[in-house]
Amino acid sequence: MSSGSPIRVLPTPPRVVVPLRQHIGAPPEPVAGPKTLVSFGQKLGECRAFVSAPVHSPLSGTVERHTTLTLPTGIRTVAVPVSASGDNLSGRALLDEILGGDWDYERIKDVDPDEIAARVQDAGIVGLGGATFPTHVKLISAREKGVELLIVNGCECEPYLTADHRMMLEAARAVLCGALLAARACGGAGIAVAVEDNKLDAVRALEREAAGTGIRVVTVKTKYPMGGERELVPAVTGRLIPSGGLPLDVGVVVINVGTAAAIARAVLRGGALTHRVVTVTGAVHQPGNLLAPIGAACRDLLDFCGGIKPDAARIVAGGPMMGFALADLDTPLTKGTSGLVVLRREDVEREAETECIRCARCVDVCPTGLVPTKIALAARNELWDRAEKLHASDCIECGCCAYVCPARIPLVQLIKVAKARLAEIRRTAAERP
Amino acid sequence: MNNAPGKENTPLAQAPTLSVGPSPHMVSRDLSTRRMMADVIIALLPVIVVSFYIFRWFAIYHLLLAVITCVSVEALSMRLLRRPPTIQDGSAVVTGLIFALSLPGTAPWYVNLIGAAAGIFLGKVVFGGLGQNIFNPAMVGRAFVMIAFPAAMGASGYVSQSTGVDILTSATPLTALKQMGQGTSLMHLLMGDTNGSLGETSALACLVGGFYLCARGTASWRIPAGVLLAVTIISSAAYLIHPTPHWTPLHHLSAGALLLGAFFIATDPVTSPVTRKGRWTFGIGIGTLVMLIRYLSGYPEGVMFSVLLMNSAAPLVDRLTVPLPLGGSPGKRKP
Amino acid sequence: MTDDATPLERFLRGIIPENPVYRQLLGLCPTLAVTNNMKAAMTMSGAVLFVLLGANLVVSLIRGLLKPHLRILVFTLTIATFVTIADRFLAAFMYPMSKELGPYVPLIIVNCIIICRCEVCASRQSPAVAIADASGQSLGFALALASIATVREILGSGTWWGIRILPAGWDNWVIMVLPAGAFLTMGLLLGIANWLGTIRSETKGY
Amino acid sequence: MKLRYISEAWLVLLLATGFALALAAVDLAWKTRIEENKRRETIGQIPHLVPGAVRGQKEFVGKVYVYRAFDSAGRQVGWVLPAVGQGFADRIELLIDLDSEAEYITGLYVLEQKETPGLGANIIAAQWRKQFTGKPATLPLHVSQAAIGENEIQAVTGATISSESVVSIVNEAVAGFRRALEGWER
Amino acid sequence: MDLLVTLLLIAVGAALINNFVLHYFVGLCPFMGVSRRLDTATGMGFAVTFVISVASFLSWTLTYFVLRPGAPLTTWLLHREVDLSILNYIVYIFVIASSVQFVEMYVRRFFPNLHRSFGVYLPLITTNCAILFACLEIMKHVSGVEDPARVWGLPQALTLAFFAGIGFTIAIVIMAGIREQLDVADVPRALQGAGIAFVVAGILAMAFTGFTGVDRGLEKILKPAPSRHAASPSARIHSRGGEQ
Ligand SMILES: Cc1cc2nc3c(=O)[nH]c(=O)nc-3n(C[C@H](O)[C@H](O)[C@H](O)COP(=O)(O)O)c2cc1C
Ligand SMILES: Cc1cc2nc3c(=O)[nH]c(=O)nc-3n(C[C@H](O)[C@H](O)[C@H](O)COP(=O)(O)O)c2cc1C
Ligand SMILES: Cc1cc2nc3c(=O)[nH]c(=O)nc-3n(C[C@H](O)[C@H](O)[C@H](O)COP(=O)(O)O)c2cc1C
Ligand SMILES: Cc1cc2nc3c(=O)[nH]c(=O)nc-3n(C[C@H](O)[C@H](O)[C@H](O)CO)c2cc1C
Ligand code: SF4
Ligand code: SF4
Ligand code: SF4
Ligand code: SF4
Ligand code: FES
Repeated sequence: MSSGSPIRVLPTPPRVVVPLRQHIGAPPEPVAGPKTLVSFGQKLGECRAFVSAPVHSPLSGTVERHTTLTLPTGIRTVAVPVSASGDNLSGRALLDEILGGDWDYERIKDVDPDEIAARVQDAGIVGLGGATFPTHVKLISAREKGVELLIVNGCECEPYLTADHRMMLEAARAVLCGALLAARACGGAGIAVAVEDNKLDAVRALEREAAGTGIRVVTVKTKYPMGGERELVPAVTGRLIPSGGLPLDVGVVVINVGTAAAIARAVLRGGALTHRVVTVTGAVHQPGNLLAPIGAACRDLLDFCGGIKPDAARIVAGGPMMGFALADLDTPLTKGTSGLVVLRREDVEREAETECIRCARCVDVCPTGLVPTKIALAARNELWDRAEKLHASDCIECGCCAYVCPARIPLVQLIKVAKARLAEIRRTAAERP
Repeated sequence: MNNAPGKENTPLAQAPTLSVGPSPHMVSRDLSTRRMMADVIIALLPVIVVSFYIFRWFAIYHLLLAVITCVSVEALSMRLLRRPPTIQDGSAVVTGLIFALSLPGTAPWYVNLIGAAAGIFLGKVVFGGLGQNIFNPAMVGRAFVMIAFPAAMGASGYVSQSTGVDILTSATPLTALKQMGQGTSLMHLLMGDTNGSLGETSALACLVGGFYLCARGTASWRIPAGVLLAVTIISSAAYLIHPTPHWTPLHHLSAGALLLGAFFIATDPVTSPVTRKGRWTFGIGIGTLVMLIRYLSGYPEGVMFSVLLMNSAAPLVDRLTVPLPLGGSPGKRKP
Repeated sequence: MTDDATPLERFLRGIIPENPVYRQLLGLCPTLAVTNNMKAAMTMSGAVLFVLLGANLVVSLIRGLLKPHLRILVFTLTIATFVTIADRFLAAFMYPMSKELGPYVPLIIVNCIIICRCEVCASRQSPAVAIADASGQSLGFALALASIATVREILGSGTWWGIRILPAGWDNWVIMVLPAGAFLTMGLLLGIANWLGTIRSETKGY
Repeated sequence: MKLRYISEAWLVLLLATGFALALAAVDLAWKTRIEENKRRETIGQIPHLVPGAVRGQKEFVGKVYVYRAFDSAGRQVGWVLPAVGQGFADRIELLIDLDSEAEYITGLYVLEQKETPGLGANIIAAQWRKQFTGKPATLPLHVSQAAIGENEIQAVTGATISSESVVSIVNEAVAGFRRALEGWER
Repeated sequence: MDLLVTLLLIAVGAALINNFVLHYFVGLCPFMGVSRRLDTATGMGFAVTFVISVASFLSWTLTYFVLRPGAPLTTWLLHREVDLSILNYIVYIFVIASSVQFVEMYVRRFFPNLHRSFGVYLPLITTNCAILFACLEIMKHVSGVEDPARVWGLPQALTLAFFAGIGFTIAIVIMAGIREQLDVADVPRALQGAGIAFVVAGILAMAFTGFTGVDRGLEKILKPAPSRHAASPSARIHSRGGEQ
């Protein structure tokens, strides 16, 4: 729906609210108190822990009183509101600053690999594919362990989302630059860009730019959830990630295209992660892909896209399969929000749940090879040891099972409960050896 | 402060139209439990039509009686248990149809009534209703009456197409084989102009309906594939050891309730395993048991027994075939 | 259990509230095996009554002299003796019935009802109580067997105690005299017993 | 130590003695009755099975175990051959009566069977068993739906398998017995 | 060869056709009581198989040599045929109790792992009627059988016992699988527990009816009808007829 529309720039909002904890790991501490003046890219939150990432102001302006809020993911965090001053970059200039302009492959050779990781950390880059895991941690452990291949994940996470697609079309060079830098930071891994086979235009764009760099562009089948690392790594390399393991365990590291572009900007231009490309689609009047400041209210994005249509019934941050429903339109955009999908009543309405008839559709569709129906039943009856035996912890929460279930059983929720419970049990067991 | 974001401050700011809910936020619409049951009924149509053509009045009357009995017993039981009514999901109709199709046309009315009631009650209601039963309700009903009224359950007559309207007494193809060593022509087995239970006579009708079910994805193709595979292998081996020109492996495949059973009965999702390997195991198990019973036991046919036996093993099969998660190997999990 | 119940209470308790079959799920094997007709079921109940009375009486009489570690040995010895006597009696005077009951008479030796009563009641109580207890439990057992046998014989053979009660046109439910029918009847009757039990406790509660 | 065992076990010993006496008494009192019951079922049947016979006597013909039936004058009037085999549901035990030449079957009695009541169990019906009377012992018998031939037996309705079982038990036993008889010197 | 076929038939009969639990209703207490979980059910199955084999061995030996009328040992000792069969039941129950003790001791000593996995069930088995039933079945084929050709030897007795144990294991394991699944089903309250277990056992018994006659079928295939025609050349018998 929005893959044909070029990235537009959201006009500078008058005010942004930047949550400090947008990633997996320790929360950063606020470093800009109320009433201080901050400039574009200045740190708002700083962190001491290794697995964490700083947060930067996307605007020049004045910091207001900090608040706390709950993100749709359920994370509670301190947020720093910043009201914009008049001198912010906007429009084309901003786009050029972040994605456009000239990206010179030659400069990459001169960068010291340690420097890359340090810059990435300083720029607050976290995985933009949705997991929001701090990227420098990934790069450093990849270097320590030694990886052979860096996969740039150009699959579109979910149906409806097109941000990554546009990015590959419009900023292919930035993405590849970031990939080269990341590979260098990992100790010189080979690079493959994985793109789904319904985005051949992106493949062509990437191939054009990749000429002479040794980067391979690989097409993979268009099938949700191909973007998940557990599916992607085998599809590209033929290697299976062991249960409970990471791509690192098979010598691979995966980063998202947005992450790659952010790395390029951080290392070559010294810019922090302050903006991201977001798909706004569904029941809005002018769906599209926006370059928006992190911390902007979702309402601003939706309004810029012409507002929601009357039959809108639910707004989802992320994609329709794994995203989180917004309870509040003022919820700020975070680093991990790849899209805003406005669903209509008929999309979200579902028949009443009935008994599982063991049709095994969920089993057939589960990309991880689990038996969702049995895990869900175990969770419902609180039989945790049974859930454990059924490998509940391996679920990637892709939602495929719940999508196909003819009995409309909320499988993912039940499995998530089991996962959480099992993690808890494991934790207490570890504490009491 | 007043417009600071957060659930606490501005609940559902915009519109009463907005709702929150857990992911995934969309569901596939092409299937629901009811649609699946409707599919089975559609797929049974060729079988039902053939049974009308061959058994005439017997077929109509048994099908009606069984469906009405099944639906009313289910409705009544749910009332009695003070549970919400469940007949609208259509599974009781399917049970009734399949039960009726597994009866010989000449079965007396009370056999039908008792069997249908026993099937729904003992086979389904006591386990808690749709989706919870261990055994195939139609086969529980059939086994109940087969053991309760063995004499009445012999297929002893049908309306012959070749001679008009009389009720002929003739052995079913399998009984003729077992007791008199007689064969039946493949053409008859295919078209269904033989004696037997209402739904089992025509191999062709079962195949047509069965392929529809598998193509729709309502039934898992792995189960019938497993059944047919096992029957083919075992009967071919037996044929090679002891060739019987009047009864080839093809006869074994198309005679008796094998095809009806493989496509419509073994595939009952509720009572079969859910894992892929489990479904193969289940199908192959049924095929093997059918051949064991046909060759060795006192009964001419073994579909019903095999289905019930494998139903009983399905929970075990499921347990032993829990697939490893992608890339997983047991014991490799990180603590 | 509390143990100063009078003999009469003991007797009554065994019949319904502590029915060995429905409430305690004891002695299941003979319960199912011999209930395809009333005659066999009642003969079995008689044998159980005899053994239980005998064993309870003997155990109760010698209860003061019992050493704990020899207890089970003495019980077993006593029970096996009485069972042998019952078995021989049937073979001598009711030969066809003895053949019909077959191994289920000797199986009374391991019938849990008897060991349970010896252990719980007779080894602690006076002979009078022990006898009342034995009779109550046996009556409870007999009633349970009778209920199952009634269902099975009427449906399965159209008769009750050998007397035809269903019309001649009745087609016997052969399954009822076979093992499957025994299990099904037992399961459903247990369900009904539980259901009545809950209804009773509910109405008491209000 | 040992003494303690004995002092503790005295009760057991006493009981055991008591029980042993009781059992001995029971055995003495009822044993003959029980034996008589059993005998009545086998040898005791002979007068009813073999026309003219008044008593039977155990005998081994070769390795085959049979009863000889004698009339009041002490002449042999027939043989009674016990036989077992697998029926539809469980073992079937038969007594087969042959004339003294072992050329004709003179009767059949079902000692034990657990076939389905109403179906296979009908093999005990005198009506059905009567078919065997007068059938030749020299030819194997066959089951058929409508018995016409000299060596054909009509199946019990709905219980072809039980009928076949009985017939094959009879065939096997009779053939074996006749083989044994052949080499047997009296 | 004939013996092997006989043993095969006994085995199939004991394990499938006349399954101890589903056909003879013995061993119901453990079948109902210990079938809630698969692992305990398996343990119980093996424990019963083990004890039933040991107890049957002992009871066959005692019955064959000592207890039955005309048993060799008593005849030799007392110089006349005596019938001690009145002691059968008492002897069996002691044999069972002591084999349980013995098996437990032995297993604990030499197979501690095995003991950990099913040792706890052993004492429970003492009062399990399946074991006594096996002893009684063997007795039926040893004691008081008039035709010596039909008296069971040790191989028959052990085959019956072992495969009865296997049949018990099959039944209890299937039952445990089903009950684990029923744990998550919405069974009406009055039927929960034993009620539904009996219904399941009933349906299992119906399903096992399908095996009826398998032994006969096997026999037909393995022992082709022993010379129904050829064995008695009627001409010769006819000629002998006159001599009799
Ligand atoms: C079900 C599922 C689907 C995913 N789909 C995508 C996707 O389409 N594109 C993507 O970049 N990451 C996707 N991810 C996240 C990737 O698994 C992986 O975390 C990411 O590519 C790593 O890059 P990052 O750290 O730069 O985000 C998905 C994850 C899951 C669990
Ligand atoms: C679905 C289905 C399952 C059946 N299962 C069995 C079975 O397990 N055993 C059996 O003897 N007949 C079974 N039948 C019936 C036989 O196919 C056929 O009617 C039988 O051979 C009639 O033989 P009879 O009249 O000699 O008993 C089944 C029929 C259907 C339609
Ligand atoms: C519960 C049940 C019990 C049966 N019992 C017997 C039986 O005791 N004897 C027998 O020969 N066949 C028995 N049968 C087998 C069928 O009746 C079979 O179709 C029959 O042997 C065919 O014989 P027919 O050709 O005389 O009808 C039984 C079948 C069932 C379902
Ligand atoms: C493919 C398919 C096959 C079915 N086959 C049967 C069947 O053989 N017998 C039956 O009683 N119900 C059948 N049903 C209906 C339903 O699943 C069944 O009644 C459940 O076992 C009730 O819980 C079938 C349903 C489907 C979708
Ligand atoms: S898809 Fe739904 S109905 Fe089908 S097996 Fe899975 S949970 Fe059950
Ligand atoms: S959400 Fe469902 S389909 Fe996806 S991995 Fe988990 S269990 Fe499998
Ligand atoms: S007597 Fe033994 S076997 Fe029976 S219930 Fe009691 S403990 Fe279980
Ligand atoms: S005596 Fe036995 S049955 Fe009665 S309450 Fe005590 S343990 Fe239960
Ligand atoms: S009565 Fe048979 S095991 Fe308990």
